[in-house]
Amino acid sequence: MDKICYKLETFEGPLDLLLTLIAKNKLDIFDIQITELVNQYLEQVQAMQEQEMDVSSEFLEMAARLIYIKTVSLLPKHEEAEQLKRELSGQLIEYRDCKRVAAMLGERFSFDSYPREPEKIEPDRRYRGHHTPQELYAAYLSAAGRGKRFLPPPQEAFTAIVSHRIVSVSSRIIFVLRRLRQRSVQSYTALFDGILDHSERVATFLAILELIKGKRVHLNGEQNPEIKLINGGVRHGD
Amino acid sequence: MEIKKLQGAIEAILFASGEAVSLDRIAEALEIDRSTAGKMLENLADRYRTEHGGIRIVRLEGGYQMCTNPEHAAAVRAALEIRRNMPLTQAALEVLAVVAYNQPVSKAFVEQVRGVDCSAVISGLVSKGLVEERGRLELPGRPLLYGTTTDFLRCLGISSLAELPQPQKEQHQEETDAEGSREEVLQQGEGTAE
Amino acid sequence: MEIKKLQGAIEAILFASGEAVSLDRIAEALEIDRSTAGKMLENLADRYRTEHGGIRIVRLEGGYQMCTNPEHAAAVRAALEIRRNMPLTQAALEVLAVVAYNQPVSKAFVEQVRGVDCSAVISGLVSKGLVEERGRLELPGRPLLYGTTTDFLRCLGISSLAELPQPQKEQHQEETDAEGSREEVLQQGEGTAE
Repeated sequence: MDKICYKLETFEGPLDLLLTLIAKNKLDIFDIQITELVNQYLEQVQAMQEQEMDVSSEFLEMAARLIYIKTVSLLPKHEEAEQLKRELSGQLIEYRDCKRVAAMLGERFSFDSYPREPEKIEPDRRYRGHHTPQELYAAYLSAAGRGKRFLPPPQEAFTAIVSHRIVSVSSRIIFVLRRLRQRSVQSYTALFDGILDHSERVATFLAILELIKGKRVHLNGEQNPEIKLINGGVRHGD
Repeated sequence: MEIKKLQGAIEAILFASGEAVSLDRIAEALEIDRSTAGKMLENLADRYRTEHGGIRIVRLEGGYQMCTNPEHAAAVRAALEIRRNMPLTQAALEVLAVVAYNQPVSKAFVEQVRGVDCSAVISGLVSKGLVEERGRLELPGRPLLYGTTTDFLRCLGISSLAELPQPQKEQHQEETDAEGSREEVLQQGEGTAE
Repeated sequence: MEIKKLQGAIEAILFASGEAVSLDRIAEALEIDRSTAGKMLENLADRYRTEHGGIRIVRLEGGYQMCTNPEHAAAVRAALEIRRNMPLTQAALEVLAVVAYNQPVSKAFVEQVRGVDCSAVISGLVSKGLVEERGRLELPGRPLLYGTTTDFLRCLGISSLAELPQPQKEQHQEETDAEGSREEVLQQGEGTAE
């Protein structure tokens, strides 16, 4: 059983499996008998699945493709089926060639000769050539022209990065503590009043979580809970 | 004497460079003409080959590189504690084949030929130094293009892509032989399916 | 014959190593005793010395090392530095132009103008001494800024950047439109840095 598992795994993909099936059944690669092929292909995939092998999505995709070709072959006019079969044949022939070449490369390939690292000579790479300012200008126009084909991002895209405000959680911890020191019990949502900035809202929320974790504030209630300062908000252990 | 000195200089250049050095560069550095340099390099390479020493000079894409004689691979690995490179997998060889004969190619092209995802195999080949990036396709998404390296040529023992083995056209006999060995496997596989 | 093979193996080991290899390590890898290995190495080093070739074997504290024969140092330097004579590629010229006309600029800016990755080209220009780093932009990721060098001025035969041909308005109205917005952006970017 193990041995079979191991051997089944050797298919490089759906095309490899199909080539094997075609060779085994002595089918004509240029005129594939699709019905025959579909059944055997599905049996193989099923066998792989039964052995809990990792059947990659490509195998299933090919199964769907084969079934589709079989289906359209049943139609009275099957030009589409012929077309699809030709495409599959082409792909199989190409892959067969690829495998043959791979085998040839494999026979000759060897890692037995080792090069060496370049000797550490720091070459003087300073440029000694000369160019005219006009040459440079022409290059500039050419570069700018090329860039236009890939439209530059709109200015807003850039300013967002530049103006993007990142509010730190620690600054919001100070904010919350300060508010609570003014009035030690208040409504939770009130802490968010007037904050429109997304980053600031998130930071405030994280700050409250931090304070709860540090047992410096207490939150109580379901809808809009009350937030209460514990022990004057002093950090645990301070 | 003069020739002896030039030969020494060529050896020194190849040795110090480590990588392949183009004939032009050697000729220019030694202030000799290209064809003289070429002849000297071929003579030198021949001498190294017949001497059966530890070093070889190989010709790669218009340049020359010094590397160790493969006969001594085991000794080199033992002394330098280099792990023996695992032979390339079938998947790696297939990807190499597609890249070598169609370069520069995008990953999508390789995957189309093989019918499976090849990302991991390609990045493995890149990290082994057998395949390298070759710019991008001017298409939406600007996919990377790949080609083979001079290390690839060296490992294959050829000097240029023109020397790649040419696949023979339509030899049905051979094909069925090669494919035949799989049949057994398949029959076993089917057995379990039932 | 056996000796010839061992010598070849030693050459291969020294060649591939790059650094000095200890006698113990060589002896162990070749499965010969230390004193035999030592004698063989001395013989080999002598042979290399009398041959006046490009390579030498020197004895160092850590063991033995192959290095270039200092007699050929000039040739080696000439060959490995010859790259400097290669004229700038179109890509290099374009990047240089974008940097020259907009400096200081970030790599991202150059890439935005050219629409392609420019990392390799920029570092090539830096190593050629035509472009240099000019601090960083105070933006997320703190991108490096680049500007041109005095070598750049010499290369163009001008004494200041003001001598560069100025883009003429009427000729490329569209271009200035596209360019204009980018320049503004950059200025804004820099504005926030201060």
